[in-house]
Amino acid sequence: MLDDVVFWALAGPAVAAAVMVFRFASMARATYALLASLLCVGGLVVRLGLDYLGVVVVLMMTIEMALMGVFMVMFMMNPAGLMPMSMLHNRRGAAVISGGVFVLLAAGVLLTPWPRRRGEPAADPTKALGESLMGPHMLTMMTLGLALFATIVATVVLATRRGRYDRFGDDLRARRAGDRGDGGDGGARVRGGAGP
Amino acid sequence: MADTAPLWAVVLLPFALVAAAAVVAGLDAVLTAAAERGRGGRPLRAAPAPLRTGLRLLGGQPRRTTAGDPWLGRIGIALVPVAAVLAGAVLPWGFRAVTDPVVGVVWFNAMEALAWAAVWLAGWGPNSALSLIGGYRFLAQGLAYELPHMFAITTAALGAESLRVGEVVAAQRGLWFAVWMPAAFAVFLLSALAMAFWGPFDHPLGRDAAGGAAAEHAGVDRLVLLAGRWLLLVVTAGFSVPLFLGGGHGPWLPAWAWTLLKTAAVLGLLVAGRRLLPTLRMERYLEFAWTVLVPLTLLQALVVAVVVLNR
Amino acid sequence: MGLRDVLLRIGAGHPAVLLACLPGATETRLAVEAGLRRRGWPVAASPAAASALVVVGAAGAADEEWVEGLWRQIPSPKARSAVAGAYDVEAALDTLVRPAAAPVPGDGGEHSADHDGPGGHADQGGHRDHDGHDDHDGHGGDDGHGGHGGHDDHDDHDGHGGHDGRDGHDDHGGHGDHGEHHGHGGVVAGLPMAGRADDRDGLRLDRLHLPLGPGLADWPAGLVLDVALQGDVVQHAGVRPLPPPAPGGLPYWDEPWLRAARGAHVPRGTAARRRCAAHLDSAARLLAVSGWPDPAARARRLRDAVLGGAPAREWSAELGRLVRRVRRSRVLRGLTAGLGALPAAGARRFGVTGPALAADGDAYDRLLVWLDDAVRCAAEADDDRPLRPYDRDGPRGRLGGPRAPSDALLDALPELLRGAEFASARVIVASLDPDLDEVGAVVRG
Amino acid sequence: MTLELFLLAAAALFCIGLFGALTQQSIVMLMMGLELMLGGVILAAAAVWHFVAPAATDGQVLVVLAVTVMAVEMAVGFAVVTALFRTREADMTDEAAELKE
Repeated sequence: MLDDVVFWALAGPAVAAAVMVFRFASMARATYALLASLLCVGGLVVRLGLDYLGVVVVLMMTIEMALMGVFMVMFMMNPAGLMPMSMLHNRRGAAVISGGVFVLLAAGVLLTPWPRRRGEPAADPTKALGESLMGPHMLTMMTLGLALFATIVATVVLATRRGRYDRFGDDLRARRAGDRGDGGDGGARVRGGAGP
Repeated sequence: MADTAPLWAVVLLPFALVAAAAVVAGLDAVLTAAAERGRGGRPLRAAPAPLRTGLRLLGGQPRRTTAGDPWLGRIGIALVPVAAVLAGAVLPWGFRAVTDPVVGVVWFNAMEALAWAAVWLAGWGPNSALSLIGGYRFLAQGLAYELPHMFAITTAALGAESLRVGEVVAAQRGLWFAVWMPAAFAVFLLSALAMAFWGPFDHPLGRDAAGGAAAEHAGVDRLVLLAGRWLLLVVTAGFSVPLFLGGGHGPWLPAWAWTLLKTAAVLGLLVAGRRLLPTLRMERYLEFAWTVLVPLTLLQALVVAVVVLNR
Repeated sequence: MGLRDVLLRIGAGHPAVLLACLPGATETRLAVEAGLRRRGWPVAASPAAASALVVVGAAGAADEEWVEGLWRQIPSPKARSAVAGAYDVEAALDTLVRPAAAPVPGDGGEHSADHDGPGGHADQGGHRDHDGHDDHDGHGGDDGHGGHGGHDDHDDHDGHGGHDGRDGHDDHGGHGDHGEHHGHGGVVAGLPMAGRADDRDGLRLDRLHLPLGPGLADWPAGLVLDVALQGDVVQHAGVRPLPPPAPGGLPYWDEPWLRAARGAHVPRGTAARRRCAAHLDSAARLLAVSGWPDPAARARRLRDAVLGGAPAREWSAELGRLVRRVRRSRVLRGLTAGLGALPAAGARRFGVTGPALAADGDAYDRLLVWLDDAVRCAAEADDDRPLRPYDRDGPRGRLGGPRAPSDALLDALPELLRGAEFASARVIVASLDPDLDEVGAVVRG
Repeated sequence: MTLELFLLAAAALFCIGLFGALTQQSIVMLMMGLELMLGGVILAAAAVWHFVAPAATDGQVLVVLAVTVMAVEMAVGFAVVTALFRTREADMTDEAAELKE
């Protein structure tokens, strides 16, 4: 009984907030609606007995969404949605596709004869997860690690325009970065002015 | 070792935290008065100043700004103390916490992150440039402190081989973690300040930006935001006790007294230490955090891991 | 209501005071600051944080507007008083806490406190009141980018003071829709939307124009900078032309030298004290803006001791301690080094003289020059010999030229500010600390 | 609390995210759609772990994978947007498509 209440109390807001993500005209609201939705997902995961992963989802999504909000505000055509905005294209097609996918998935969910529950969860699922990541799933872990590292490098390369030669001089001999006066990304000192 | 406290502790927790926050704020006011008026100015009489300010704000009117998003802002403001209290729920008093989940350490960190996102909302809500600048500053600050902070917390959990706060305390029955993980402890203290956006990390609410994220909040809104900040400081400083200072372990005195003493000592150290440093601006601090603190905490974690494997 | 009254009474005894400092009132400002310190009242950094406004100096017609803007933005209950001269500070501060017998409508002028209780004049500044988010519901979220949208509440020159402290009262419910979308041509809720422009980092983000000052804390009285911000990066800054100075006395910090130049007898000790105090005042501002309130407060206390005429032996030891402490802080050096670098050659080009020229470097160097100079002056503080009439080296530079020293500092500002982050910009302004009293005033002596 | 209910909720999240990802012009909004879809995946993986095979850790590993993918997708997405923004003031998918030409 209590389980059902908790489920609906988390799943309902999760879906509702997900809908609101694309209905809000304000970037901040959309981002935080997404956060609310994903926090509910984290709560559900905890409910399913995966305490560690649930809390990690909460932690990571909070950090991600907070950062996302910044990029939203920076880059959106109409950043704050001060005016009602509609930035949709092929709305009908998308509705048909996603509706269709939902019907398919729901049918699959309802019609599949799900196997019986086999076995019991480990006494400490977190420990079990750790041991499998460091054992049988080592390859997954290594791939993830490499992927994350590649992401760090790739994103920095993509996002920044200046390399160490810009910061430390052509022979890299400068003891201090040339843009120190402006913090980490001070193009003004480098290019001596505002903007290209 | 760690039991879950009775139900009344749930009710008591927020009040206890608020009381502690008021005492710490009073201590800060006394030290501020000592700097402003000198010894002859009877600085001790400034102790109730934060309470009087709180009462004034309680009676004052909140205000609105043009084309703001007051509700989003208020959600952010309310989240700050809520996150602090939720994080405080895993704080053991002696050996008992309100709750001691298996992943208490991660829970604590997640709640802090929530407060982090909340301050941005509080800065965004009023639709004012300076207040938004304050909100952004806290995000930048998070990028600087969050990673070393996580590694420091992880190191303590690693030393205890558990994410349960109670077991981390139990693992320090003999030797405090602060003794053999000094780098992690120091980094944790730094990030405790950063997390509460207080002290040398008060840039998000900096006076130079007219109060930053708090610039436009008045009345109860302001009270909740500022009180939430003190709560965060108390909770994060308090968390260093079970993580690094052996929790309730200690001779002669009962466990709760040791917790109280150690928490008071950490808070006193932080409040007094604040006088030594100007506000750290993130465009300068970030480089230090990533090139010094992150490798340092990683090394610390490595050392601890090797020790744990060999014992 | 009873509880609220009690809270209000307790709160009223401990107001947070917002200072509206007008140019030409330095001496009064020092007295007010000392008075507030004696009472232990905090100085608010923004109108929202304040419960009282103290107007320091005589407000001219040009100042009326922004002072009223600040007053409107302070949430009620609030009190206000004006201080015209250093002599009546105590009386003016007393009126802030004395409960008014009856609400006095409007500003009653000097000394009269204007208590705006919750039942007070509800129409003040509230015409553009937005009723929460109710009237925006249809648009999903009007919160917004107006944060970038050209509206800074502290410098509310254009009077769209949509801040109303009384949303407990539904006075405006009927016309709460005043601010709704005035046309969709880039103006929302009466605020222009930010447009894009080139920026420092090559990203063409939204650019926001806003005035900085004159109501900011730790800011040179009367200075208004029109800045274009992208994010928190100052892309462009310009000094807004000042209104013509009120005729009257000599600029406070330059007074001894100017009087000596006119032939008056001025002891050297007086001049040394004035210079020492001026540097301490500037250093306190820089330290406060850098977020180091403790030594800033000490510097202010020392400043008042120096000006109060106490013999040097009573305070010079503490001055030495303060200077050593600031010099020893490697963190402070790390945070301010490289900001607002003004090499001597560049300084000469702008005609800068005095400490900013002697520093030949960045904000940190200028701070050190101030502090060292203050220590030097402390040694002469009790010198009774008369000041030589040709000694014209004021605290901010050489007096007696065609332009005041601060004129040159103001000229140097825009270039130093370009590309600086907001916090750095504040540090740079504080590290030059132009004194607008001397600009345009009679400095030729 | 049944497996079907959890999976239906997960499917709903996934499809709302899909709709968003397909309709939104802004790259950043598109990424929000992707995040929602991955949220659905996380929920489904956790539910299957709990109701079907709690003894194995594969469900958990899938959650870890999804969380990592979310982080990677976010980081790469923002880097791409920043790079596009630098080259040309383009933050919309249609405009990015034009850049190819």
